[in-house]
Amino acid sequence: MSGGILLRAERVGKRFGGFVALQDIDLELRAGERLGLIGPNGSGKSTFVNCISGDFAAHDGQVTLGGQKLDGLKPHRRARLGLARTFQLPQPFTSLTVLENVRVPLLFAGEAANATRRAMECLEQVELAAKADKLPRELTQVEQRRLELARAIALRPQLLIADEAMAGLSHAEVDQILALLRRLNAAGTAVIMIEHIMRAVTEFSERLIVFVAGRKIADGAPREVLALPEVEGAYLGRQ
Amino acid sequence: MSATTLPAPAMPTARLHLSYWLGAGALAVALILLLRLIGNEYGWYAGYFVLQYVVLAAAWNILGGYAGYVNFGAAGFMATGSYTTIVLYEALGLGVIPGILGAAVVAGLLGLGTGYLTLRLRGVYFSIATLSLSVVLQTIVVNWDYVGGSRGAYIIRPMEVPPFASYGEYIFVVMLVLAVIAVGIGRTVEFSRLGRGLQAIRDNERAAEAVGVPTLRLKLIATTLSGALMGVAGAPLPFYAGYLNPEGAFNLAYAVNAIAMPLIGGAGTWLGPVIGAVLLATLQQAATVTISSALNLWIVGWMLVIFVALFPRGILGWFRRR
Amino acid sequence: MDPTVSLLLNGIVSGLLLGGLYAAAASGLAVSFGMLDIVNIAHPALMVAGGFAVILIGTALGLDPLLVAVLQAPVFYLLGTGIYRAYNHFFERRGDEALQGLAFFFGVMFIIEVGLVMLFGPEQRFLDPDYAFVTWRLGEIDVPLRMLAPALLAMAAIGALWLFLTRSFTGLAIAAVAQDPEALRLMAVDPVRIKRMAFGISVALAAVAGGALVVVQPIDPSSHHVFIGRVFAICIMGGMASLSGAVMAAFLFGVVENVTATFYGPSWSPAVAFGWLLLVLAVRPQGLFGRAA
Amino acid sequence: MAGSSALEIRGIDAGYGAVRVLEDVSLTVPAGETVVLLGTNGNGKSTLMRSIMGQVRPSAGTVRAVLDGRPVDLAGLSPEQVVSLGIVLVPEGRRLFPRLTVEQNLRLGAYRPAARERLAENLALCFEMFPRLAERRAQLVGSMSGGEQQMVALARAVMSAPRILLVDEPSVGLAPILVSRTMEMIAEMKARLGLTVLMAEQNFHQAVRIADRGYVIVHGRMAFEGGSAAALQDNELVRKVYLGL
Amino acid sequence: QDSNPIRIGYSMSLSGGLAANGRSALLAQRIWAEDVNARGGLLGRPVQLVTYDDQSNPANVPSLYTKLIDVDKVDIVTSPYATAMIAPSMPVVMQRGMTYVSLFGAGVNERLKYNRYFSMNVTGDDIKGTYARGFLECTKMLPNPPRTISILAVDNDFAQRAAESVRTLAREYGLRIVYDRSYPPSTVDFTPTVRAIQAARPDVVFFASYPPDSNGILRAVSELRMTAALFGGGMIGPQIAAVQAQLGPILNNLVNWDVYSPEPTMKFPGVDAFQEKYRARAPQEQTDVLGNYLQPYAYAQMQVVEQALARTGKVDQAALAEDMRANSFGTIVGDIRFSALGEWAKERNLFVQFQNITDGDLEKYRKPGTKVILYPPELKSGSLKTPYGAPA
Ligand SMILES: Nc1ncnc2c1ncn2[C@@H]1O[C@H](COP(=O)(O)OP(=O)(O)OP(=O)(O)O)[C@@H](O)[C@H]1O
Ligand SMILES: Nc1ncnc2c1ncn2[C@@H]1O[C@H](COP(=O)(O)OP(=O)(O)OP(=O)(O)O)[C@@H](O)[C@H]1O
Ligand SMILES: [Mg+2]
Ligand SMILES: [Mg+2]
Repeated sequence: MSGGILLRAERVGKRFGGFVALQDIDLELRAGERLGLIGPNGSGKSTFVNCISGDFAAHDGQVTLGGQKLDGLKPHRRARLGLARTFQLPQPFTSLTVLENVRVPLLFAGEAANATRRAMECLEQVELAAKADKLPRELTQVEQRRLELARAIALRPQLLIADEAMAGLSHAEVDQILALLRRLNAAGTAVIMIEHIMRAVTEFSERLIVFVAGRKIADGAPREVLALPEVEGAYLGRQ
Repeated sequence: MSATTLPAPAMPTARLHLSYWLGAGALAVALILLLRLIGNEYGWYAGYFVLQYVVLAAAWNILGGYAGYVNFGAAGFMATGSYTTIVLYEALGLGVIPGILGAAVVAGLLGLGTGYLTLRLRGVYFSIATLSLSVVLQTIVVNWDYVGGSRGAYIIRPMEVPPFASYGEYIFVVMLVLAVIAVGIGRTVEFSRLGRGLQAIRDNERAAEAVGVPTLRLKLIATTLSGALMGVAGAPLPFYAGYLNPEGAFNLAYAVNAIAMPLIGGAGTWLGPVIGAVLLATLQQAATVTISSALNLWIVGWMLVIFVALFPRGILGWFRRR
Repeated sequence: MDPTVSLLLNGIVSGLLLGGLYAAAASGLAVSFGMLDIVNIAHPALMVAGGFAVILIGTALGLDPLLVAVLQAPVFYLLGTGIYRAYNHFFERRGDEALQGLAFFFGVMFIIEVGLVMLFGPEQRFLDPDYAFVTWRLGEIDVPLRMLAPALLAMAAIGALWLFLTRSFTGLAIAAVAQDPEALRLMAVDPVRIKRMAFGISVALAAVAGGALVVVQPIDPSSHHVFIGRVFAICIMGGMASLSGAVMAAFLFGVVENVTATFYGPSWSPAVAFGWLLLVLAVRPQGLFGRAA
Repeated sequence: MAGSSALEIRGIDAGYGAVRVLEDVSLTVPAGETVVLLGTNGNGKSTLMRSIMGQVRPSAGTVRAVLDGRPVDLAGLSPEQVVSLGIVLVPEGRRLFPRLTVEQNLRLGAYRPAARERLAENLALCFEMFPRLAERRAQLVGSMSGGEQQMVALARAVMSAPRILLVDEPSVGLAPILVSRTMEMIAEMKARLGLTVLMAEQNFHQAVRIADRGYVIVHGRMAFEGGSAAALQDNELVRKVYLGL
Repeated sequence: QDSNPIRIGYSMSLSGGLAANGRSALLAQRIWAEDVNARGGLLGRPVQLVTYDDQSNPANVPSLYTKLIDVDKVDIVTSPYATAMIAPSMPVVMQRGMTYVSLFGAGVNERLKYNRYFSMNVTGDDIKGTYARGFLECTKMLPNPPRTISILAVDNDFAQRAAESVRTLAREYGLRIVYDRSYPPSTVDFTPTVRAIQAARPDVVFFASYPPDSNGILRAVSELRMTAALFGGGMIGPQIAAVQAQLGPILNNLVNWDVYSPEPTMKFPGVDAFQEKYRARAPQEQTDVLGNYLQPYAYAQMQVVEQALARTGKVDQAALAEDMRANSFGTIVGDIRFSALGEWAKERNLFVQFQNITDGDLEKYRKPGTKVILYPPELKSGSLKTPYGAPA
């Protein structure tokens, strides 16, 4: 079900002061593809997401989405072009209820008329409908992550980047989120999954990319990538 | 920040807005009739004093209440409005109404400029930047001879403006109309997606951007609107007093009240600033005319402290909580 | 020496001395505003109140104003903890501190200013120590002790504060407390006690700055107005939580003001100083000496 | 020491406002053991931890610690008093001080008087366990990656020289290689410092490697108590929720 | 006898920046009211003052005056203190056709041309053409004719008018302006400015400043050991007791604008009695302890009202104005006549020189010889000492 090239990143690089967080990252993603992105802590995964989403201005390289150049576009423009992301540390709108949190993207995506209905649908998908009237601070960490997801899928994205959406979940809950992501994917959304839960990554991804110290060191079928000795050395450890 | 989410309006918004304009209009007419009945000039002047703060507080609230960008430079914006009126009067001999329109444009542009500050400055940094802006503006006015510099500018206002009984009544009615409009704009903002977007910005600007909220555009709209309305609040002042000098125009009281009034009434709601302004300004006016000593300011200070202490989420927030 | 060079040098030196006064006024604020996130707009008013106390006590006992300023600091520390108690009770505890606190301190500012008018009248008050009329001359550079002594006191007070903040656990806790008070409790620290102490310290510093102010100029109850904008600007420029940044910014602010006044006339010096602040913020939003997080 | 419990919770009820989260929960952490607390999210693990620390006040039941053979009633103590006793929590969501450097965060960990004496020693230990932190000691914590922050959180707890260590989901956000290393580290810390450990964790496989026993909490009630790692593995609930069997 | 009082209403600055002078003016006016009532009142009715605090904020003034006129229904209104406060009261007062005697306003009626406006201030109609003349006249008393002058003025109404006057008149006295700048009221440190003036080497130094800046300037001047043949100007501050106490000998040889000095040439009838009463009460009211500045004028302002009322015999605004235009008034600050604009027909800007000061003790300011009058010639009471600031 994968189609043409959706996202293309070329030679993306990012520095913080003298510290090189990302260097020469090339990446291509086909429409509807399921990509896993793994790497040790601090290897630059979230930084890469931020460069793609427009949160950080990359120092080098360029990114295109569906053929359109993203450089210089602000995050909200990229979001409107179909690029949704979740934050590794949940970033809810603290004074708005859970429902309103999800309505916000809809109001600005031309769906103001039936925003409430659509927002409830999204909440149902992440199983938060029962907490629609709660304030985010009344949710657990994990529920806040699900709220992140709900807000992201409300945009009906072409590409969803889930930055550790499953951290801290139990086996069964991971399965729930995986099912949700699969449903989305089946409807045509490409997904980049950043995750340290290997079971989730291997079950979900068609393809796996590994970052180490700001560089891409592997790209390919999950089984092959995970078998690489350098991936085991830097990331997996002896299992 | 005090606001929590409002329930989505139950009535269709169009009807909701219509009922505001009708209600506010009726209230305004009733107020005018009442003051006419009382029939003394002081009513108009004291009323003007209170209403200018209603406009100012409603204006500040658009940026400060909804988007959480605290403007310390309200006095600067207000003075921009006042001095626009003076320039138009000096240059073209124009009266209050053109002055107000001019003030809206000039102060709105200044607000737009301030909006670009929000690109990089958040929180207190933004606040101090607006404060600095106000200092810079004051220095410019003080050194600008055309508007009288530090010596101030005189405006010879007409003795009467038919059909109004007196100039006091006229300037009051003008301010009343401005107040109804300013509060109406604040209210429209609140119930529109602009308001919701601003709230999202206040809570988490980065997340708002990420879910497709055009944060810069919304902030620019908010700073422009807020700036324009603050300018409008100050525009009639030279005609009200017949004279204005920089010290009066940039008075600390404006900056303080612009913040304190919405907070006390309930920031981030359209009605809050109105309640706060009416309450605090009436109190200030009453203290000034009843206590003929320095004690009046002292009492106003205590009132401020007591009100915020009693109603930490504003008076409106306090009622909501019940 | 070339007269222009001499003017410039003198402008810089007097700017540094003026910066000393600004540093005294801003250092306390760097604690309350910079570290605790309490927008204490009444800080300069507290400074003036400290000045009045210095004059009252100093005149009664015939003591040096700077000495009195230091001696009275503990009393103001207690006053500060009292104000903080009220602030904490009404706002912080309920989680409403940010903006409501601002209105609260506006009120406190009025109460202090008008309270001083009612107690002492609106007239100017002064207390000049003998050295206030002495000027040292180093070559062509004048160093009036009226400006130097307060600047030195300010530096000493700030130095002590700096040692305390960087060397002690309490200092570290003060730096952390605004970022996550609840987490601080998990380090066995009572955040409320820490904030109370820190706020007390900031008010004590305001009182010391009040002594410095008295030596520099006579004061009246509304003397604090001119300092409000400046001290906040200095804290921001210094990068908020950084004491050394605030001191550097204070010196810079003083030098910019005075050099502008020397060469372009005093009329534009506030506009230049504040305009410059706007510029700094536009280029470096975290302040001149701040660190981006 | 055997048999004398280091942490003993009897029948506590706790919650937030009107919301009741824990109901009649009892749990024992014997001295020198590592106990793992299992339970899907929202079931009250963190609330239980907070109840021990005094951050949440149980409305019924007792929380007691035994320190040096001396029982101490924790009910009514503030978090700072609990920490002063040497009961230290690595909280959910890390709760670091983002605008302080790594080193400042760690030093703050040593605030309690008993920990100050061992500051240098513990700091060296932390840097030995997490060399990354030694490299980044002057970086502002707020700018570190998620996993790096997790390291700081653990290290900060070490700095507090704990006697009883509570860890709320230590493996969240850590790369696999670090998860196992963290577990080993907790085990090593326990051995080196003679700790008693209560750990909430979702990663069952890793947790049971170091756990002596475990509890499963469901909907705010203690659903199962496993006297050994093996007993846990055989439990129906655990097999369903954590092993996907 | 009608016991229904004659009510005189006005606002005064009792808090804020203008409060120091505002309070002492109010005290002087209260003393006047007591004096009048002790004599049996006005037109057989007791006098009552109705006053409000305008907080030194011009925006408060319009509503206060409408309140006084419309609600309190006072018989007479008089003005607040200083131009910035008087000006915003004008439209209200004009609309009601009230006869209005103001206190220390400058040029308020220049553009308004209200024919019931009368001003209690020595500056007269033409501030620009006359204000600085006295100061510049003093240059003629110098042994060597000066060539250059510097001007520094604070950014406010009165000081800017003063500076303008010097600028206009300097050429006439053969003076070249070598430094001419303004400073904002918020200036904290004057050393750089004074040094810049010093670098311009003026023979004559003119400052137009307000407290507390006057202090700051003079302190900086003394620290930098600045000297000049003729030094001073229109500094507001050295007239005030607190400033005199603080600056002490620094004031020696300063030539400054003033309105009153207890020299024999100014012993107008009643002024001594007034000052005695004033000084007895000033400490407890926490106002200026000497009353050598605007206080006698505040009293005289009310005397004008008193005499006009007495002559016309009724509270009639038109008649009062008519009377004020037509007659001259004998007050404790001398005989006064008003011009068509309502200003003093003949200006009387005093220029005094501080002499023989060794310390900050205020006793000497009660007596002649400390503030010696140099100008105008008819009041002259001593001769100029020069230069200012010579090392002791
Ligand atoms: N603003 C910053 N200043 C300095 N260093 C930074 C900044 N932001 C990120 N870094 C560093 O860049 C590196 C990459 O961070 P990033 O968050 O991308 O890692 P990550 O791969 O997402 O790790 P994790 O799996 O732990 O989330 C880290 O070492 C981090 O400390
Ligand atoms: N501050 C709070 N206010 C109100 N309710 C809360 C609060 N914190 C937690 N809750 C509620 O209490 C319940 C238990 O939360 P708790 O954090 O203890 O669960 P947990 O087992 O630690 O879950 P997780 O695995 O997600 O961390 C949840 O339903 C949550 O919504
Ligand atoms: Mg990451
Ligand atoms: Mg938890």
